[in-house]
Amino acid sequence: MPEKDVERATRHEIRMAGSGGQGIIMAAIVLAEAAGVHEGKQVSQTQSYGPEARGGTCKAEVVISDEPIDYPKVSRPDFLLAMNQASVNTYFGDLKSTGLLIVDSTLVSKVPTAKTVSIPFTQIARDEFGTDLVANMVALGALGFLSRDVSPESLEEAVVSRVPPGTEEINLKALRAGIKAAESYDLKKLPHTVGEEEE
Amino acid sequence: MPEKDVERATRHEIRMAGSGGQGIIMAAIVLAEAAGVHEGKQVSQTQSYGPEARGGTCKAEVVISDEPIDYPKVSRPDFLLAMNQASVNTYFGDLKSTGLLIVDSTLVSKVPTAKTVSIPFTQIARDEFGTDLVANMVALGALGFLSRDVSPESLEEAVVSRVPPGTEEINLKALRAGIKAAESYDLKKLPHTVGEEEE
Amino acid sequence: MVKSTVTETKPDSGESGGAGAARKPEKAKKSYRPFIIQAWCKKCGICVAFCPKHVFRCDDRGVHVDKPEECIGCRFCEMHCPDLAISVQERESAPGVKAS
Amino acid sequence: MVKSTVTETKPDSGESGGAGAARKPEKAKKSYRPFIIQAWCKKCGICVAFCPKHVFRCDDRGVHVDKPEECIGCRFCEMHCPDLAISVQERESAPGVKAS
Amino acid sequence: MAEGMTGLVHKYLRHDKKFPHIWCPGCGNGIVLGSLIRAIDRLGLDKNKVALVSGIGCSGRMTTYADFNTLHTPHGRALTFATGLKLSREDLTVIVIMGDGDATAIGGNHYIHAARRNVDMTAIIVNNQVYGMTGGQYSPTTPYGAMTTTTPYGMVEHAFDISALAVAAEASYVARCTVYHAALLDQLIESAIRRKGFSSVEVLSNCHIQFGRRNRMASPVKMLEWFKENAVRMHATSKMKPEELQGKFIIGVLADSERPSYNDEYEKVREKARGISVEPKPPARFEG
Amino acid sequence: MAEGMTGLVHKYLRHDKKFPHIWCPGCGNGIVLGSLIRAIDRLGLDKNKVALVSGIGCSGRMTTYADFNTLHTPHGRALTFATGLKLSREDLTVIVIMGDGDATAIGGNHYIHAARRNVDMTAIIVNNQVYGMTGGQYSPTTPYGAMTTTTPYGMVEHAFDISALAVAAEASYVARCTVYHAALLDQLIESAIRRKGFSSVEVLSNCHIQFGRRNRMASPVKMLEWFKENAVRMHATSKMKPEELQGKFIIGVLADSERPSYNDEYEKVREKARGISVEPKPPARFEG
Amino acid sequence: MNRKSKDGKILLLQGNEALAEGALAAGCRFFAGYPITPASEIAEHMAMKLPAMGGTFIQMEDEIASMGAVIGASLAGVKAMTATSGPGFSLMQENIGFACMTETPCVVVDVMRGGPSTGLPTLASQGDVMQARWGTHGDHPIIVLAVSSVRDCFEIAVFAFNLSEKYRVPVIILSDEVVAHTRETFVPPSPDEIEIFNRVTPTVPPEWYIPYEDTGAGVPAMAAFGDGYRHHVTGLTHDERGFPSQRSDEIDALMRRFFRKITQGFHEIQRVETFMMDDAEIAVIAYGSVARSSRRAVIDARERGVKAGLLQLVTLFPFPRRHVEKVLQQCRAVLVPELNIGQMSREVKRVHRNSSRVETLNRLDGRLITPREIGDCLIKMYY
Amino acid sequence: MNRKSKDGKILLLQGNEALAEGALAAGCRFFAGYPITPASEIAEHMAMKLPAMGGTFIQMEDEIASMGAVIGASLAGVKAMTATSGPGFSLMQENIGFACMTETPCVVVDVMRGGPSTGLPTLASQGDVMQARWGTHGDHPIIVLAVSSVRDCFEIAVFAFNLSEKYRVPVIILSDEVVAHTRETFVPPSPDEIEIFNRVTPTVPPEWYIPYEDTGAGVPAMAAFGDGYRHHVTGLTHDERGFPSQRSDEIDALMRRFFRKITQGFHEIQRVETFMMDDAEIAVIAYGSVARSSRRAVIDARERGVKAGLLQLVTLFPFPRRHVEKVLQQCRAVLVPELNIGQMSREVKRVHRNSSRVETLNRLDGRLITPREIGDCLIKMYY
Ligand SMILES: Cc1ncc(C[n+]2csc(CCOP(=O)(O)OP(=O)(O)O)c2C)c(N)n1
Ligand SMILES: Cc1ncc(C[n+]2csc(CCOP(=O)(O)OP(=O)(O)O)c2C)c(N)n1
Ligand code: SF4
Ligand code: SF4
Ligand code: SF4
Ligand code: SF4
Ligand code: SF4
Ligand code: SF4
Ligand SMILES: [Mg+2]
Ligand SMILES: [Mg+2]
Repeated sequence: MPEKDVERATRHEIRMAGSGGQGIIMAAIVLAEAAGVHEGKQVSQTQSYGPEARGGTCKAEVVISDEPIDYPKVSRPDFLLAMNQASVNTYFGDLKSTGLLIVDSTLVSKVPTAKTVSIPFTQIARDEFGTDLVANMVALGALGFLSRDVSPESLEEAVVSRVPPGTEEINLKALRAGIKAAESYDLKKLPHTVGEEEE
Repeated sequence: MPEKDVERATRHEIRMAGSGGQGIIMAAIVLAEAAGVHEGKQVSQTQSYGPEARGGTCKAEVVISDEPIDYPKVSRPDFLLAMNQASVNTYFGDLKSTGLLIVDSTLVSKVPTAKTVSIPFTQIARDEFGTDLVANMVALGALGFLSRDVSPESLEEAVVSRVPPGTEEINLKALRAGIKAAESYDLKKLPHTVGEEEE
Repeated sequence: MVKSTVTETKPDSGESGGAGAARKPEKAKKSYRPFIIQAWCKKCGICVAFCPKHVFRCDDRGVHVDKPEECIGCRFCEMHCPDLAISVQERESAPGVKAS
Repeated sequence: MVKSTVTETKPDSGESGGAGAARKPEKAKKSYRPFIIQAWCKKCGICVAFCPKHVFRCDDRGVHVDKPEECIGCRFCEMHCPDLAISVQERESAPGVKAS
Repeated sequence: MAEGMTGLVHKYLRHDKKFPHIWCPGCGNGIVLGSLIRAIDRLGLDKNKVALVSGIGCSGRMTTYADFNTLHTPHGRALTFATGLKLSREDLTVIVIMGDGDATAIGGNHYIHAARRNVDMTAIIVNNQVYGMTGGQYSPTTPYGAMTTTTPYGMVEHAFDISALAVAAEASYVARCTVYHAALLDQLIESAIRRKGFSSVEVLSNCHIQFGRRNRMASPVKMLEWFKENAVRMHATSKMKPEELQGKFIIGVLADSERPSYNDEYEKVREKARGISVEPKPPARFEG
Repeated sequence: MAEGMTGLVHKYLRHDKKFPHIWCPGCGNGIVLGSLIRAIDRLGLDKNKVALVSGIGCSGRMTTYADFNTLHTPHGRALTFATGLKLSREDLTVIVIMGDGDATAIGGNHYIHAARRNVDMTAIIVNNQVYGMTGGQYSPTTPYGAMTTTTPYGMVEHAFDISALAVAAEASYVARCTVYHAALLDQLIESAIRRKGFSSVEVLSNCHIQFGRRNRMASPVKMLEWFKENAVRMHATSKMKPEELQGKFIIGVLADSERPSYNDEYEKVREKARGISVEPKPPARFEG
Repeated sequence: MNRKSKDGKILLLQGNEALAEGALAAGCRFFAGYPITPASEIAEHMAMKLPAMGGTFIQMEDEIASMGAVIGASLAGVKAMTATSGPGFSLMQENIGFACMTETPCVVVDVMRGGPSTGLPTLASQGDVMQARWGTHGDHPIIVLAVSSVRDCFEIAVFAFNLSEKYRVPVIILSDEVVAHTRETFVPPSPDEIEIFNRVTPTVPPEWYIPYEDTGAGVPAMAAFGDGYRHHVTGLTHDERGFPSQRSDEIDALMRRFFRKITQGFHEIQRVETFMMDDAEIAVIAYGSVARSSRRAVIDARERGVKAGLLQLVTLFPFPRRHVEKVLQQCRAVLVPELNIGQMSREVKRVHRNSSRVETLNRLDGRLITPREIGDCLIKMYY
Repeated sequence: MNRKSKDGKILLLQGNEALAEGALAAGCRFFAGYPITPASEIAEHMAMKLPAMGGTFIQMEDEIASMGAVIGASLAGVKAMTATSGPGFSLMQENIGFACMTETPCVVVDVMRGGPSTGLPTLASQGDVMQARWGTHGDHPIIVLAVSSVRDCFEIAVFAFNLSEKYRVPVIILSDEVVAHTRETFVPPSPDEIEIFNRVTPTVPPEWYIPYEDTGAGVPAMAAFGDGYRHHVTGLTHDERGFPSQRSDEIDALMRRFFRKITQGFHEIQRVETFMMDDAEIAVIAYGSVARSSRRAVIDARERGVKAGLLQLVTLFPFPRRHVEKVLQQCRAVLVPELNIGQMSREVKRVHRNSSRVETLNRLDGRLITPREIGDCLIKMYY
């Protein structure tokens, strides 16, 4: 059932999901800031979380558009960034038929579509920076690059303005690592849609 | 401006007024209990007082009727018992043209109509019982007698059931003193109405 | 209706103004007397009961300054009149204040 | 994004169970070992840090009972596991409880 | 003008409009009002810079009469309004009058928090040990065993020691007095207002009408004598045994210390804020 | 069943439905829950006769997990609900879990009144010195100087000593502990429940997420060590100078006395009422 | 109590006392309250009567605490009530919402006085009508009843408890200063004349008990704490078992059941009284003390040839729409006199479809509207 | 604050932050509050920003205290605000009534979440609409505004303070979880672009000052405590000088002035926004976050050939009757989608005269109504 009402040319919908504490919301804010403040686009960024103080599921969304945004939430994402398996399972169904699934392959083993970019964000964070905590920035780099909604420069500026003072460097490096990982991915090799219609 | 709406044959309206602390409300309750509980009539008893904790003006009303009482307040009293001058001044205007004014002549010096029963309730209380505090019972005795709504027996029973234990005797005596004082009054000698129409 | 009777008790001699009184009776030289604003007095009986010199008297008509000459200026009455109706003054009388 | 790093400190030797511990290490005769309900453990590190005998170890896959034989049965871990995931048992193993 | 109380009355009361007041004959509230006026006069405060705040209850009516900036707030909330006033207008001397129910039943929380926060103001609690205005129900300070309209079989709860709560909450200044000890009361109120930070003066006051009448003290005189006979000065208590202090009113200064008021502390925050740049806060937000 | 905690968990928790719990990894609330269960088990109480009441906050979620009669009330009001429960059903053992904000900010008044009234119940205050659930705002127990989301320039108010308030309000039993001292906590909770009348156990608990993270104690271990290092046993304080006690947590039993509980007192009222005839009350009624 | 005559029959009671007596007759055994004019006599009467009946009276530290204690008592299986006036009623709102969410039976009396704020403590008003319906946050159905006489006070108190127990919903009784403080004679019914409904308790074994099960009537059985049915009660949205839930389907079902159970009971819940309505061409719609003035006004108007009638609303909410619509259809003009700026008249206008004229008559000064004021309006509207 | 881009223009703000910024821009210099989801960020933002501006932030012991402190600050002449969600809003009601009675300007933000009771703390709702109007006891007019976006949050905050100062009435801003937590870009206007209204203060000498004088506009001049105009402020009904009064004429005049001053300002106070209404045959009436879904639904419906339009209510109370009536006359069907059981739709029905069909669409599960849900209704209603 295609949702005509939110499929507008200029409107991009991005959903990011994972478990609480993975820094999903921060990544979404940085993306929104990059697109909205540094690229001057219209953005709206929302989130939801369970009652768990920590460790529950967490979802953050960004809508990016050239026109004023009315409905601020994401209903049919163009991009779904899933930072764990539960997120893939819960949200894959909403993905637009032309959308792209991006997963943290460190924590996601099963993907329901061939149109998936699998990058081990957490592993990269661990290996390159010695902490899981910057996996969100690695993922953001990849997502930002693949979405083409924001330039790397805007992303970097947004990172600098949003992370706690003193942590700019490591976060920037993580971001760049994510961009690099995504660059190496050849999108053209992926199917055109996520659904079964194409088979 | 005669208020037709509350002038019903079976409905008697009685207003008692004085200053806070004179026991006006207690007297009204005893009257209502005598008429309602002991004579089986329909009664409604209401009161109002100012914000003063003590010493302000105080007003209590009793409606006695053979039929169920709808409007519970007094608007055109048949009897106005005024325990001080201020009460006469404030409430005399409401008195029904055929009504009767009863005043405590100890504290009221000016009366606006010849149709007045003046009895020194407070003085009687002081002289015969050594305290002003039973003036209310003296007044109630007179009012009850003059209103013809209740028998002395009913009044006495009501007094006994409402005053604090141990004070029954003095209160009953005061009541009787009031009845006696009223008995000596010849109502026939008074004008038929309180207003000027009759002049 | 009688509820209970107000019992008035003997005045408090000495310790005027209560413990820690700020103003002890002043020098004997000066003379004092209390004035009552009758319109405000509610006849509570506090001044009558506690004046160490029994300056006040209560009768049917209200509370009066009965023995002004006895007043030692301790100001207990002034400080305890709940209706702020008493003023203790140093001269024999004061203009503008209605003495009882 | 890095906010701050969790510093884990040396375990608390001695004073197991904190001041006024109810159950001091029990008679040497008996043997003890802790079991972790892995499904409940949230890897907070409390047992690892405070076990006086360093029985627990933390690695990538989680927290494990590393040196069960060292356990003296002080029950500090059991009493302080915020997820009620640890049971210290007297026998070598207990049926029905998944040991790590 | 005439000297003595009459002079002060003319200076500080809206007496022309509102006197005689609505309190019962002999009510202790009037004695407290007199003390308060004398204390303010001794302090030489500008009437325009005094704010008198009260709650609901007989004592709450005090604000009607006194010629200051006066505020008669909902039952129990006087201290919260006063906090807003004082934090917004440092130049005001803020004095808060409350009844015992007002301050310790419905308003008990505001009382301990005001003490803890140490906002610069003075609370005067007219403790008549009963709900006067609503007709004599028990209050958290009604003595054990007392008769009230809601304890027809005698009070079974234990009374708060109001001032002990203030001490536990670390008020800067805590004092207790009775209306019998009016001269002392003048002094205590004066010191309380002088003390920076939160100060509290509890005054045992006679409500012979709603409390006394039901407890064998039907006249103001009887109640004042009760206060006189049962008051013990703070400095005398050290020599007394706990049993001897049973049922006594300890009067005088119970706590007095200097610590920075909330106002002073917050001024430091303002300075700090002007000087530093603040980090963005973590975005995590939970239910609650 | 398995022995140790696992056995108790099976006996007392609705673990099958609700575990693992929603608290953060390492949260002290879990430690308190463990202690509570052990204490109840030692007391041998019938689960059907235990009512566990909580307010809103992280600690408030404890009622979800424990297999008793459980009641999760509005923020700050747990003790009022518990009062109604206990007075209506004497046979229930009523235990009330509250957060520091719950018990001493919005619920401060109910806390001191419950103590004063001495209704037979046990209050356990999980004092993590912050509003955990709402994201780390300061609470009345946040230490002076601490950083929270509503004190971006550092806390300027002074913290309540919760237990001192309970003592001032004359609670029958008052104790303090920390989650580090879990074995002691077991004992204190057990004694508190045993004590007739109102008992209060304050537990310093780690919220490393909302409090620790902003105050250089970002892990549960760091916070537990803070408790360990700064706790002083009550019996040791007499030998210490006030300066030495600065910033320390005094743990142990702070007050313990026997006086009739409200329930017992009210039973006497019932007996009295059955025996006597009551006078009509005076009709006077005023505004208020 | 020596209010009784020797034959033990007729009592002279204030509205407040009658309300307390009604509550006791309905089985109320717990009262928690905080004094306030003009409601205090209810507490005082309960303080006097409850102990000998084995019940409990407690004066709490404020109205919030009172409402909390009442809910606690009800959860323990005891019928419970509190009474207050406007300022206290405002404070109770949060906990009233808890009772709605947890479906805890309880009765709250608001004896209205002039507002807003401290207002006019000793004078009458009907200013809290809409607050009684909408005072707490979030959506919730609630039952609001109005009393107009001493007899009403007794009977409606019983009715309120019955509805509360039957539908597991807080019931608000709105009284006012006039009704509260008017003394009238009253012959109390004997216990067997009073119909009493007690909440349905579970009959299944504890393991099978589903505390918020959706039954046909929409009202789940309610186990008391301590009776062996250990369950969880929370102010959070919850599933059928009572545990917190954020699931869309579960929340929606819960919320809609709240409304459904009341809607299904409309017939029983919505009580009105009609007076001289048979051939009425003009009607007064009134409640509370104003209904008494209205009754008199209708009699007087009839004497002057005006075909007037009265629809007295006993149930204010759920708004007795059917009854009002019928009157609006029958009459060419309707007058809604109230001691407020026009609160129930808003509801009347909401359901009215231009078939008749709706006029209001409002007093805000604490005084009862007189029969004459209403009569004058009726005459003006009639001719 | 490093939310700004280098040119200092565009900000990415949450609704809550924008609301706080708007308040600061309007001149708010005092905030007292108590944390609660989903309103806490307003307090946190104020805690960060106020001190450097010479203002004061204080976290009080509860919402009652917060509201009290806000009124106290306003009486001291400082513009003041608080922010909360349903449970706290319920607790504030008594003091809000005090602000009504004493005509003390202040702004109260209620960020709505699911209710009743603790309800659904992290999810959205519009369940407090009627409470905002009727939550405190006694009769009182009040102004209630709704926000739907970050830009709104800023602008309506300014509007709210202006109305509050001008009419001396508390103004309620209703936000909801979606609006509160959505981040959007926003270009803050420069100070000279913002129109600000400050309360009128007395110009007469103190002896002549009559604090509650009935002026033409019905709004008396307001002196701050400490400015030499010693006067009395009470929650009791009072005379023109502010002293307690029980006089019928004085109370009546006071109460009617309260309503009159607002009625006279209807034109300015009642703000709505219309979207594609010119030729609309079917309309959505919505507010808050639902208005955003509605706007999208209207666009989509137009694409499907449905002549739909949107009336977005910014002012909920005083109910913008004129505007709604116009829409009801113009359109043959009107849909009122809401995150409650139907609260504003009651108001729409109240003023509607059978000229068109009024339908409702209600969600109670904490989820925002989607454009699609609204669109489906529109299509169904249209054909
Ligand atoms: C919220 C609220 N609850 C209750 C009341 C009724 N009320 C007015 S004054 C008062 C108590 C009076 O006692 P106290 O505070 O001791 O003052 P006092 O009259 O004894 O001076 C009460 C309960 C109210 N006005 N507002
Ligand atoms: C009336 C009301 N105000 C505010 C809140 C929001 N709230 C929920 S929990 C909480 C405080 C939590 O702090 P605490 O009581 O210390 O519990 P913790 O989460 O730290 O265990 C607050 C303010 C609420 N739910 N209800
Ligand atoms: S103390 Fe004052 S009020 Fe009382 S009797 Fe003396 S003068 Fe009158
Ligand atoms: S000042 Fe004079 S009159 Fe007053 S108490 Fe002292 S001695 Fe008596
Ligand atoms: S204490 Fe418990 S939760 Fe923490 S690491 Fe050890 S087993 Fe896991
Ligand atoms: S019980 Fe054994 S494993 Fe646990 S803390 Fe003690 S020694 Fe370590
Ligand atoms: S009721 Fe008591 S406190 Fe109130 S005025 Fe009378 S004596 Fe004073
Ligand atoms: S926020 Fe703090 S108190 Fe709440 S669960 Fe997490 S650690 Fe525990
Ligand atoms: Mg009192
Ligand atoms: Mg906490």
